[in-house]
Amino acid sequence: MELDQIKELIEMMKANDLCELEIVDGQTRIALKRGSDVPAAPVVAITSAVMPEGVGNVPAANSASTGTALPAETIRQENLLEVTSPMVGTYFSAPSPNADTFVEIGSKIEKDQVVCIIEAMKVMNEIKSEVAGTVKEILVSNGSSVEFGQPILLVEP
Amino acid sequence: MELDQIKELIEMMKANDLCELEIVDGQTRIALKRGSDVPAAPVVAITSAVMPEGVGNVPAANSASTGTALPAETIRQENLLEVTSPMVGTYFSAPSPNADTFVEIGSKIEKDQVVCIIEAMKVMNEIKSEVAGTVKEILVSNGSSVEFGQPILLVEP
Amino acid sequence: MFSKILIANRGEIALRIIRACRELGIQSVAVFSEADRGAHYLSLADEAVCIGPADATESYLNIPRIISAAEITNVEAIHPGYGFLAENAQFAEICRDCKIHFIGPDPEAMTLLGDKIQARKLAIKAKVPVLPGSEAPLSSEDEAAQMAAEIEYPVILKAAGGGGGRGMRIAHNEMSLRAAFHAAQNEAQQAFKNPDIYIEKYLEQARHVEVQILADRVGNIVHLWERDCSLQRRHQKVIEESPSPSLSSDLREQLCKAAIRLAKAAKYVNAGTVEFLLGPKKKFYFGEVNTRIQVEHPVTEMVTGIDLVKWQLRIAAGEPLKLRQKDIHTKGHAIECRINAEDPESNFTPCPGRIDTFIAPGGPGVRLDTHVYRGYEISPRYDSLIGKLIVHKKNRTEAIACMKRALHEFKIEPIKTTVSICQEIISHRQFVKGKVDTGFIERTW
Amino acid sequence: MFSKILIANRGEIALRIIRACRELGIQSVAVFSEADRGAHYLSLADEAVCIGPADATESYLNIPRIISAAEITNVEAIHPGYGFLAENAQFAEICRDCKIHFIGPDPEAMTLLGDKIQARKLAIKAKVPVLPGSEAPLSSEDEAAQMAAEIEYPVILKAAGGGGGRGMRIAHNEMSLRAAFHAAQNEAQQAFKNPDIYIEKYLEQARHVEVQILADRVGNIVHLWERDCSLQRRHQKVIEESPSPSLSSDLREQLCKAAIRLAKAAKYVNAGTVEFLLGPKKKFYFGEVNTRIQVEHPVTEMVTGIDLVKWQLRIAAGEPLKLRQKDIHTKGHAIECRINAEDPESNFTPCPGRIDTFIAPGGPGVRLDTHVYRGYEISPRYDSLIGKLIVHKKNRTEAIACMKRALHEFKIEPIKTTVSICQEIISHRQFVKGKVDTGFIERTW
Repeated sequence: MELDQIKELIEMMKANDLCELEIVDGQTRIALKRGSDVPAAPVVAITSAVMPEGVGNVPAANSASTGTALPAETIRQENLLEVTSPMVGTYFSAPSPNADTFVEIGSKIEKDQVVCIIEAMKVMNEIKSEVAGTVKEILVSNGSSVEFGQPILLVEP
Repeated sequence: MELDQIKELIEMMKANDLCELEIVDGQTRIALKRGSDVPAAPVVAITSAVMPEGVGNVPAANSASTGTALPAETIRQENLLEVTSPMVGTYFSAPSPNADTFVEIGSKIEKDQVVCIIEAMKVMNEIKSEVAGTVKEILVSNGSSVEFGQPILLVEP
Repeated sequence: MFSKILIANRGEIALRIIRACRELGIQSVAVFSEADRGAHYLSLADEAVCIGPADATESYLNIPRIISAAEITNVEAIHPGYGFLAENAQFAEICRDCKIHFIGPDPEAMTLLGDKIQARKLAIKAKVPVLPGSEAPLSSEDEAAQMAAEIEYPVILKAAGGGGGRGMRIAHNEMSLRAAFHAAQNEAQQAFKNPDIYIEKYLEQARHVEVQILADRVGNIVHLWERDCSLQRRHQKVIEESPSPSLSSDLREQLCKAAIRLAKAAKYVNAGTVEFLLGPKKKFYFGEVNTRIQVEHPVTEMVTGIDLVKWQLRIAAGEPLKLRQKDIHTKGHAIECRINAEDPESNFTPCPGRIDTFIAPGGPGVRLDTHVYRGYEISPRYDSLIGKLIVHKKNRTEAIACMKRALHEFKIEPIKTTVSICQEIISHRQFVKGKVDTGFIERTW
Repeated sequence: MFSKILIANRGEIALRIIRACRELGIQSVAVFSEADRGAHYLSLADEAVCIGPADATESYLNIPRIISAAEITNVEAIHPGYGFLAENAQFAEICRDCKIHFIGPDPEAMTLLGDKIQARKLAIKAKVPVLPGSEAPLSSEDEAAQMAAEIEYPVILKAAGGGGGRGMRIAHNEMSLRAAFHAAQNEAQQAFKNPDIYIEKYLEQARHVEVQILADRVGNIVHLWERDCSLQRRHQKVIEESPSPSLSSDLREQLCKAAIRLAKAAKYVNAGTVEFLLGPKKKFYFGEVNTRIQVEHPVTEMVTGIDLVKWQLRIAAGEPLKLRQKDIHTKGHAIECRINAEDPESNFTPCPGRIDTFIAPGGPGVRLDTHVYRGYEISPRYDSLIGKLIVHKKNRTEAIACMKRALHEFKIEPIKTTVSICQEIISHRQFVKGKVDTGFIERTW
């Protein structure tokens, strides 16, 4: 399925006042939803079957054991950006036990600023933010485990 | 599935004031929804999922062995009525080998008129039509096996 | 051997028989009602014939329609499975009249053993222990009360016309006996078209242990040891296992030999099951004979390595049994859980509907006999059994561990099933110790 | 025994290990890449940790990430499965350094046997027959040509750094040998980061027969008899069986004893497989040792009744082998078909995609090891193996009949699978006669 075709489908939806459209063809799945639910701009969801169906409510697998937050599958507040863990390991909010934390809620951070340390195989890895903005939420507590891709901070750009 | 076909479907929806449409055909699935979740207009669902899904193209089971016609799953000519077999057995088109057949193409039949014999367990069962009209097609050949519910005649009312 | 047979049944047992036919190179004809049209297992038979509408009396229970289907497909034999016409001696007789082999015992043996009072008499004659009770149908309430006083309460009223738990009433005193008498008669009439009932001493805390036998036409007969089916709910088996965890090897031998004596006395041919009750004092008593393949036959297949359905076919085709008793041993331990479309949280009400998620367990030690799959629509019209999960391992402890993990893997949605209750039972201390009786489930859940 | 382990693998073998853990009461941690998120088998582990993106070098092949996951989940041991890091001695060493048990042999044995030239030397030392060939890496094309002239064509060039069919080149004359030499070196370098290659006499129409062994830390070692894996396509096994239909009982004993000698010489611990080639004159020659669980291990489990993965866990935890050689017998016959998401009609190109219909075979004699189900999305990134269908029956004839009917029942759509080609092979006259060799599939299809 080409982008052009999707564009055309959307045009067709608009022109004909369709509010939902779903096409499954072999491995391709296109689901479009328009109007009503959301004001203004059409919400376009293009999925290529991220979750195998039939597994429906298997959570994002049981997630790392040690009481960490679940990977943010739920919808976060709009417009907030996530800083995610690039590796599996243990999260530390400060460079040493008695030092100040790298960031706290309200901190303004720059791109490439170190925001935490993830220890993996005895190596302390400084994790740099890929976004800039104000820290709105810290999702992981000091010393807890994180898995690959797990959100650590929410940042308002 | 081509875009053109989808377009045509949408046109059909509009013309007929359909608000939802879902088509499953083998691996292809198309689901369309139109207008807000409007009440008013009648909700019409067109499904071609006669079979339990996941079994896709299992035929109407392998049907009776002996070379009989398949049970009419396919859409017959519009407006024709079916006379179906009320039992499993062997179809005879005439009361005895040398007698005239009960009906032929073009015969006008009345309700409760005997249209054939089905032999089951050595018993000759006279089968009466539940409809009246003109015989347009005889779907089973003399001496062949029929299963329960199998169409025998097509009748134009 | 037959070249083509018809299967007068549906669901998992129809599929089980289709599988045996395929492996033996026999063509199979499946019959189906309109409610079962399109089911995958039908496409696995060589032919499939629609015999009637969903109502079983007009399809799976309708003898003329089934015989007619057998005639148009030109089969040599009919396998009745279990339930429906499987224990109907008249059906077996009609098959014989039509020169179609009935895959089961002769109608004479079915009639004899189908009358539970006659079967009781036969057991006595064959020196198989029976519980104290009546030797003829009860003629009146008063006679029942008199018998009960003799054999002492509690007592059980049973229908002469059929078994499987239907028409049974337990009475702990004369008042409840008198109250139950006519109800039992009516139930017997309704279920079996025969109002005759009889009385027996009721054994509390008994185990249900049954012996599988195979007999051929030329006088060879063997047993395939026992199954323990003590886990029941309303006289319906829930979990079965083999060997029984509660038999000494001496008692086991006695039980199996008693089963053989009885089967010989009945001139029994083909596969059959002799049911016994095992009292708390390790004494056993004759229950009834099931003249067909049992739902729980796979546990015996797993521990003995013998395919029972294949032997049913061979025996019906006139082949002599090649199995010798001394070569039949049980190896390891097998357990079966019946997976029913029922809601255990809502008094086991049937839970028909479409299966939207179906992820089956597998791996070492696991056998699954089921005709369902994702997309299958469970009809409210028939039995709620949708599958049988069987495990086979070196010993009972490993079998329990394997069953636990297999049940854990099983995912069937959105309908409710007995997977959850089976998980609870299998993990229960009493079950693990092997110390349960036929009242265990009702007392515990 | 361990209380918690991590499984450094994915798909069916990860599920196989989860199952063994569950039955033994060991907690299991599954790791997964983003491509496998949401797969049902992950929910069957006690924990699941995402370790990286879909690319295996950043997830399943990434040692620091896996060790890190092991550390945060606090496991005592890692099971590597097969493929990925399973034969990576460095990984085993890092595990040891991190005080995590590696469920497999010691890194020393892995290093020794991983170098195919060293393994060859060891075999000679242990009096295990080898094919004529070089005893050190080939230094030049000329040396190769000289060796080839000595041992006579056809010859095969093999990579020293690894086995499993990669980097192999067959030459029927000097020209083709010279043409193949540098290509083989390059391929060896690419596949195993080691350009060393060696030469051996090439055996045409050979059978592939391998012996399963189990060895504990205190010197007990047993074999679990052989598997015949002659049905291959491009050196990849397609169908395996046990016992081998082409061994006399004498040859079988010799083969198994040779495997034990070699394993002892390598100070081998845990489960391993010694591969042999069986020539047309019923002489056997050492091939290589696989220092891990094999894909085809279930056929051995079925005929011996021994759970190999459970023994891997017990041995790694330091338990002594309780199996005695004299008690290990094979019973009946087992066959495994590998079900790959590949299109046999289009040169076996991988066929990834979503499974919309999945109806699995079952019933007596059938074992299915698979992690897929209706709705599962097969990733193009990993192995195309989606399941293993195993049957176990009294004898080879019945096992073939059972496999035929099981394959017939298997319905996987819309992706293409090897079910169809397995059906053809299993029905082929040559296979039924047990007369196939490693070139059979390529000559026939």
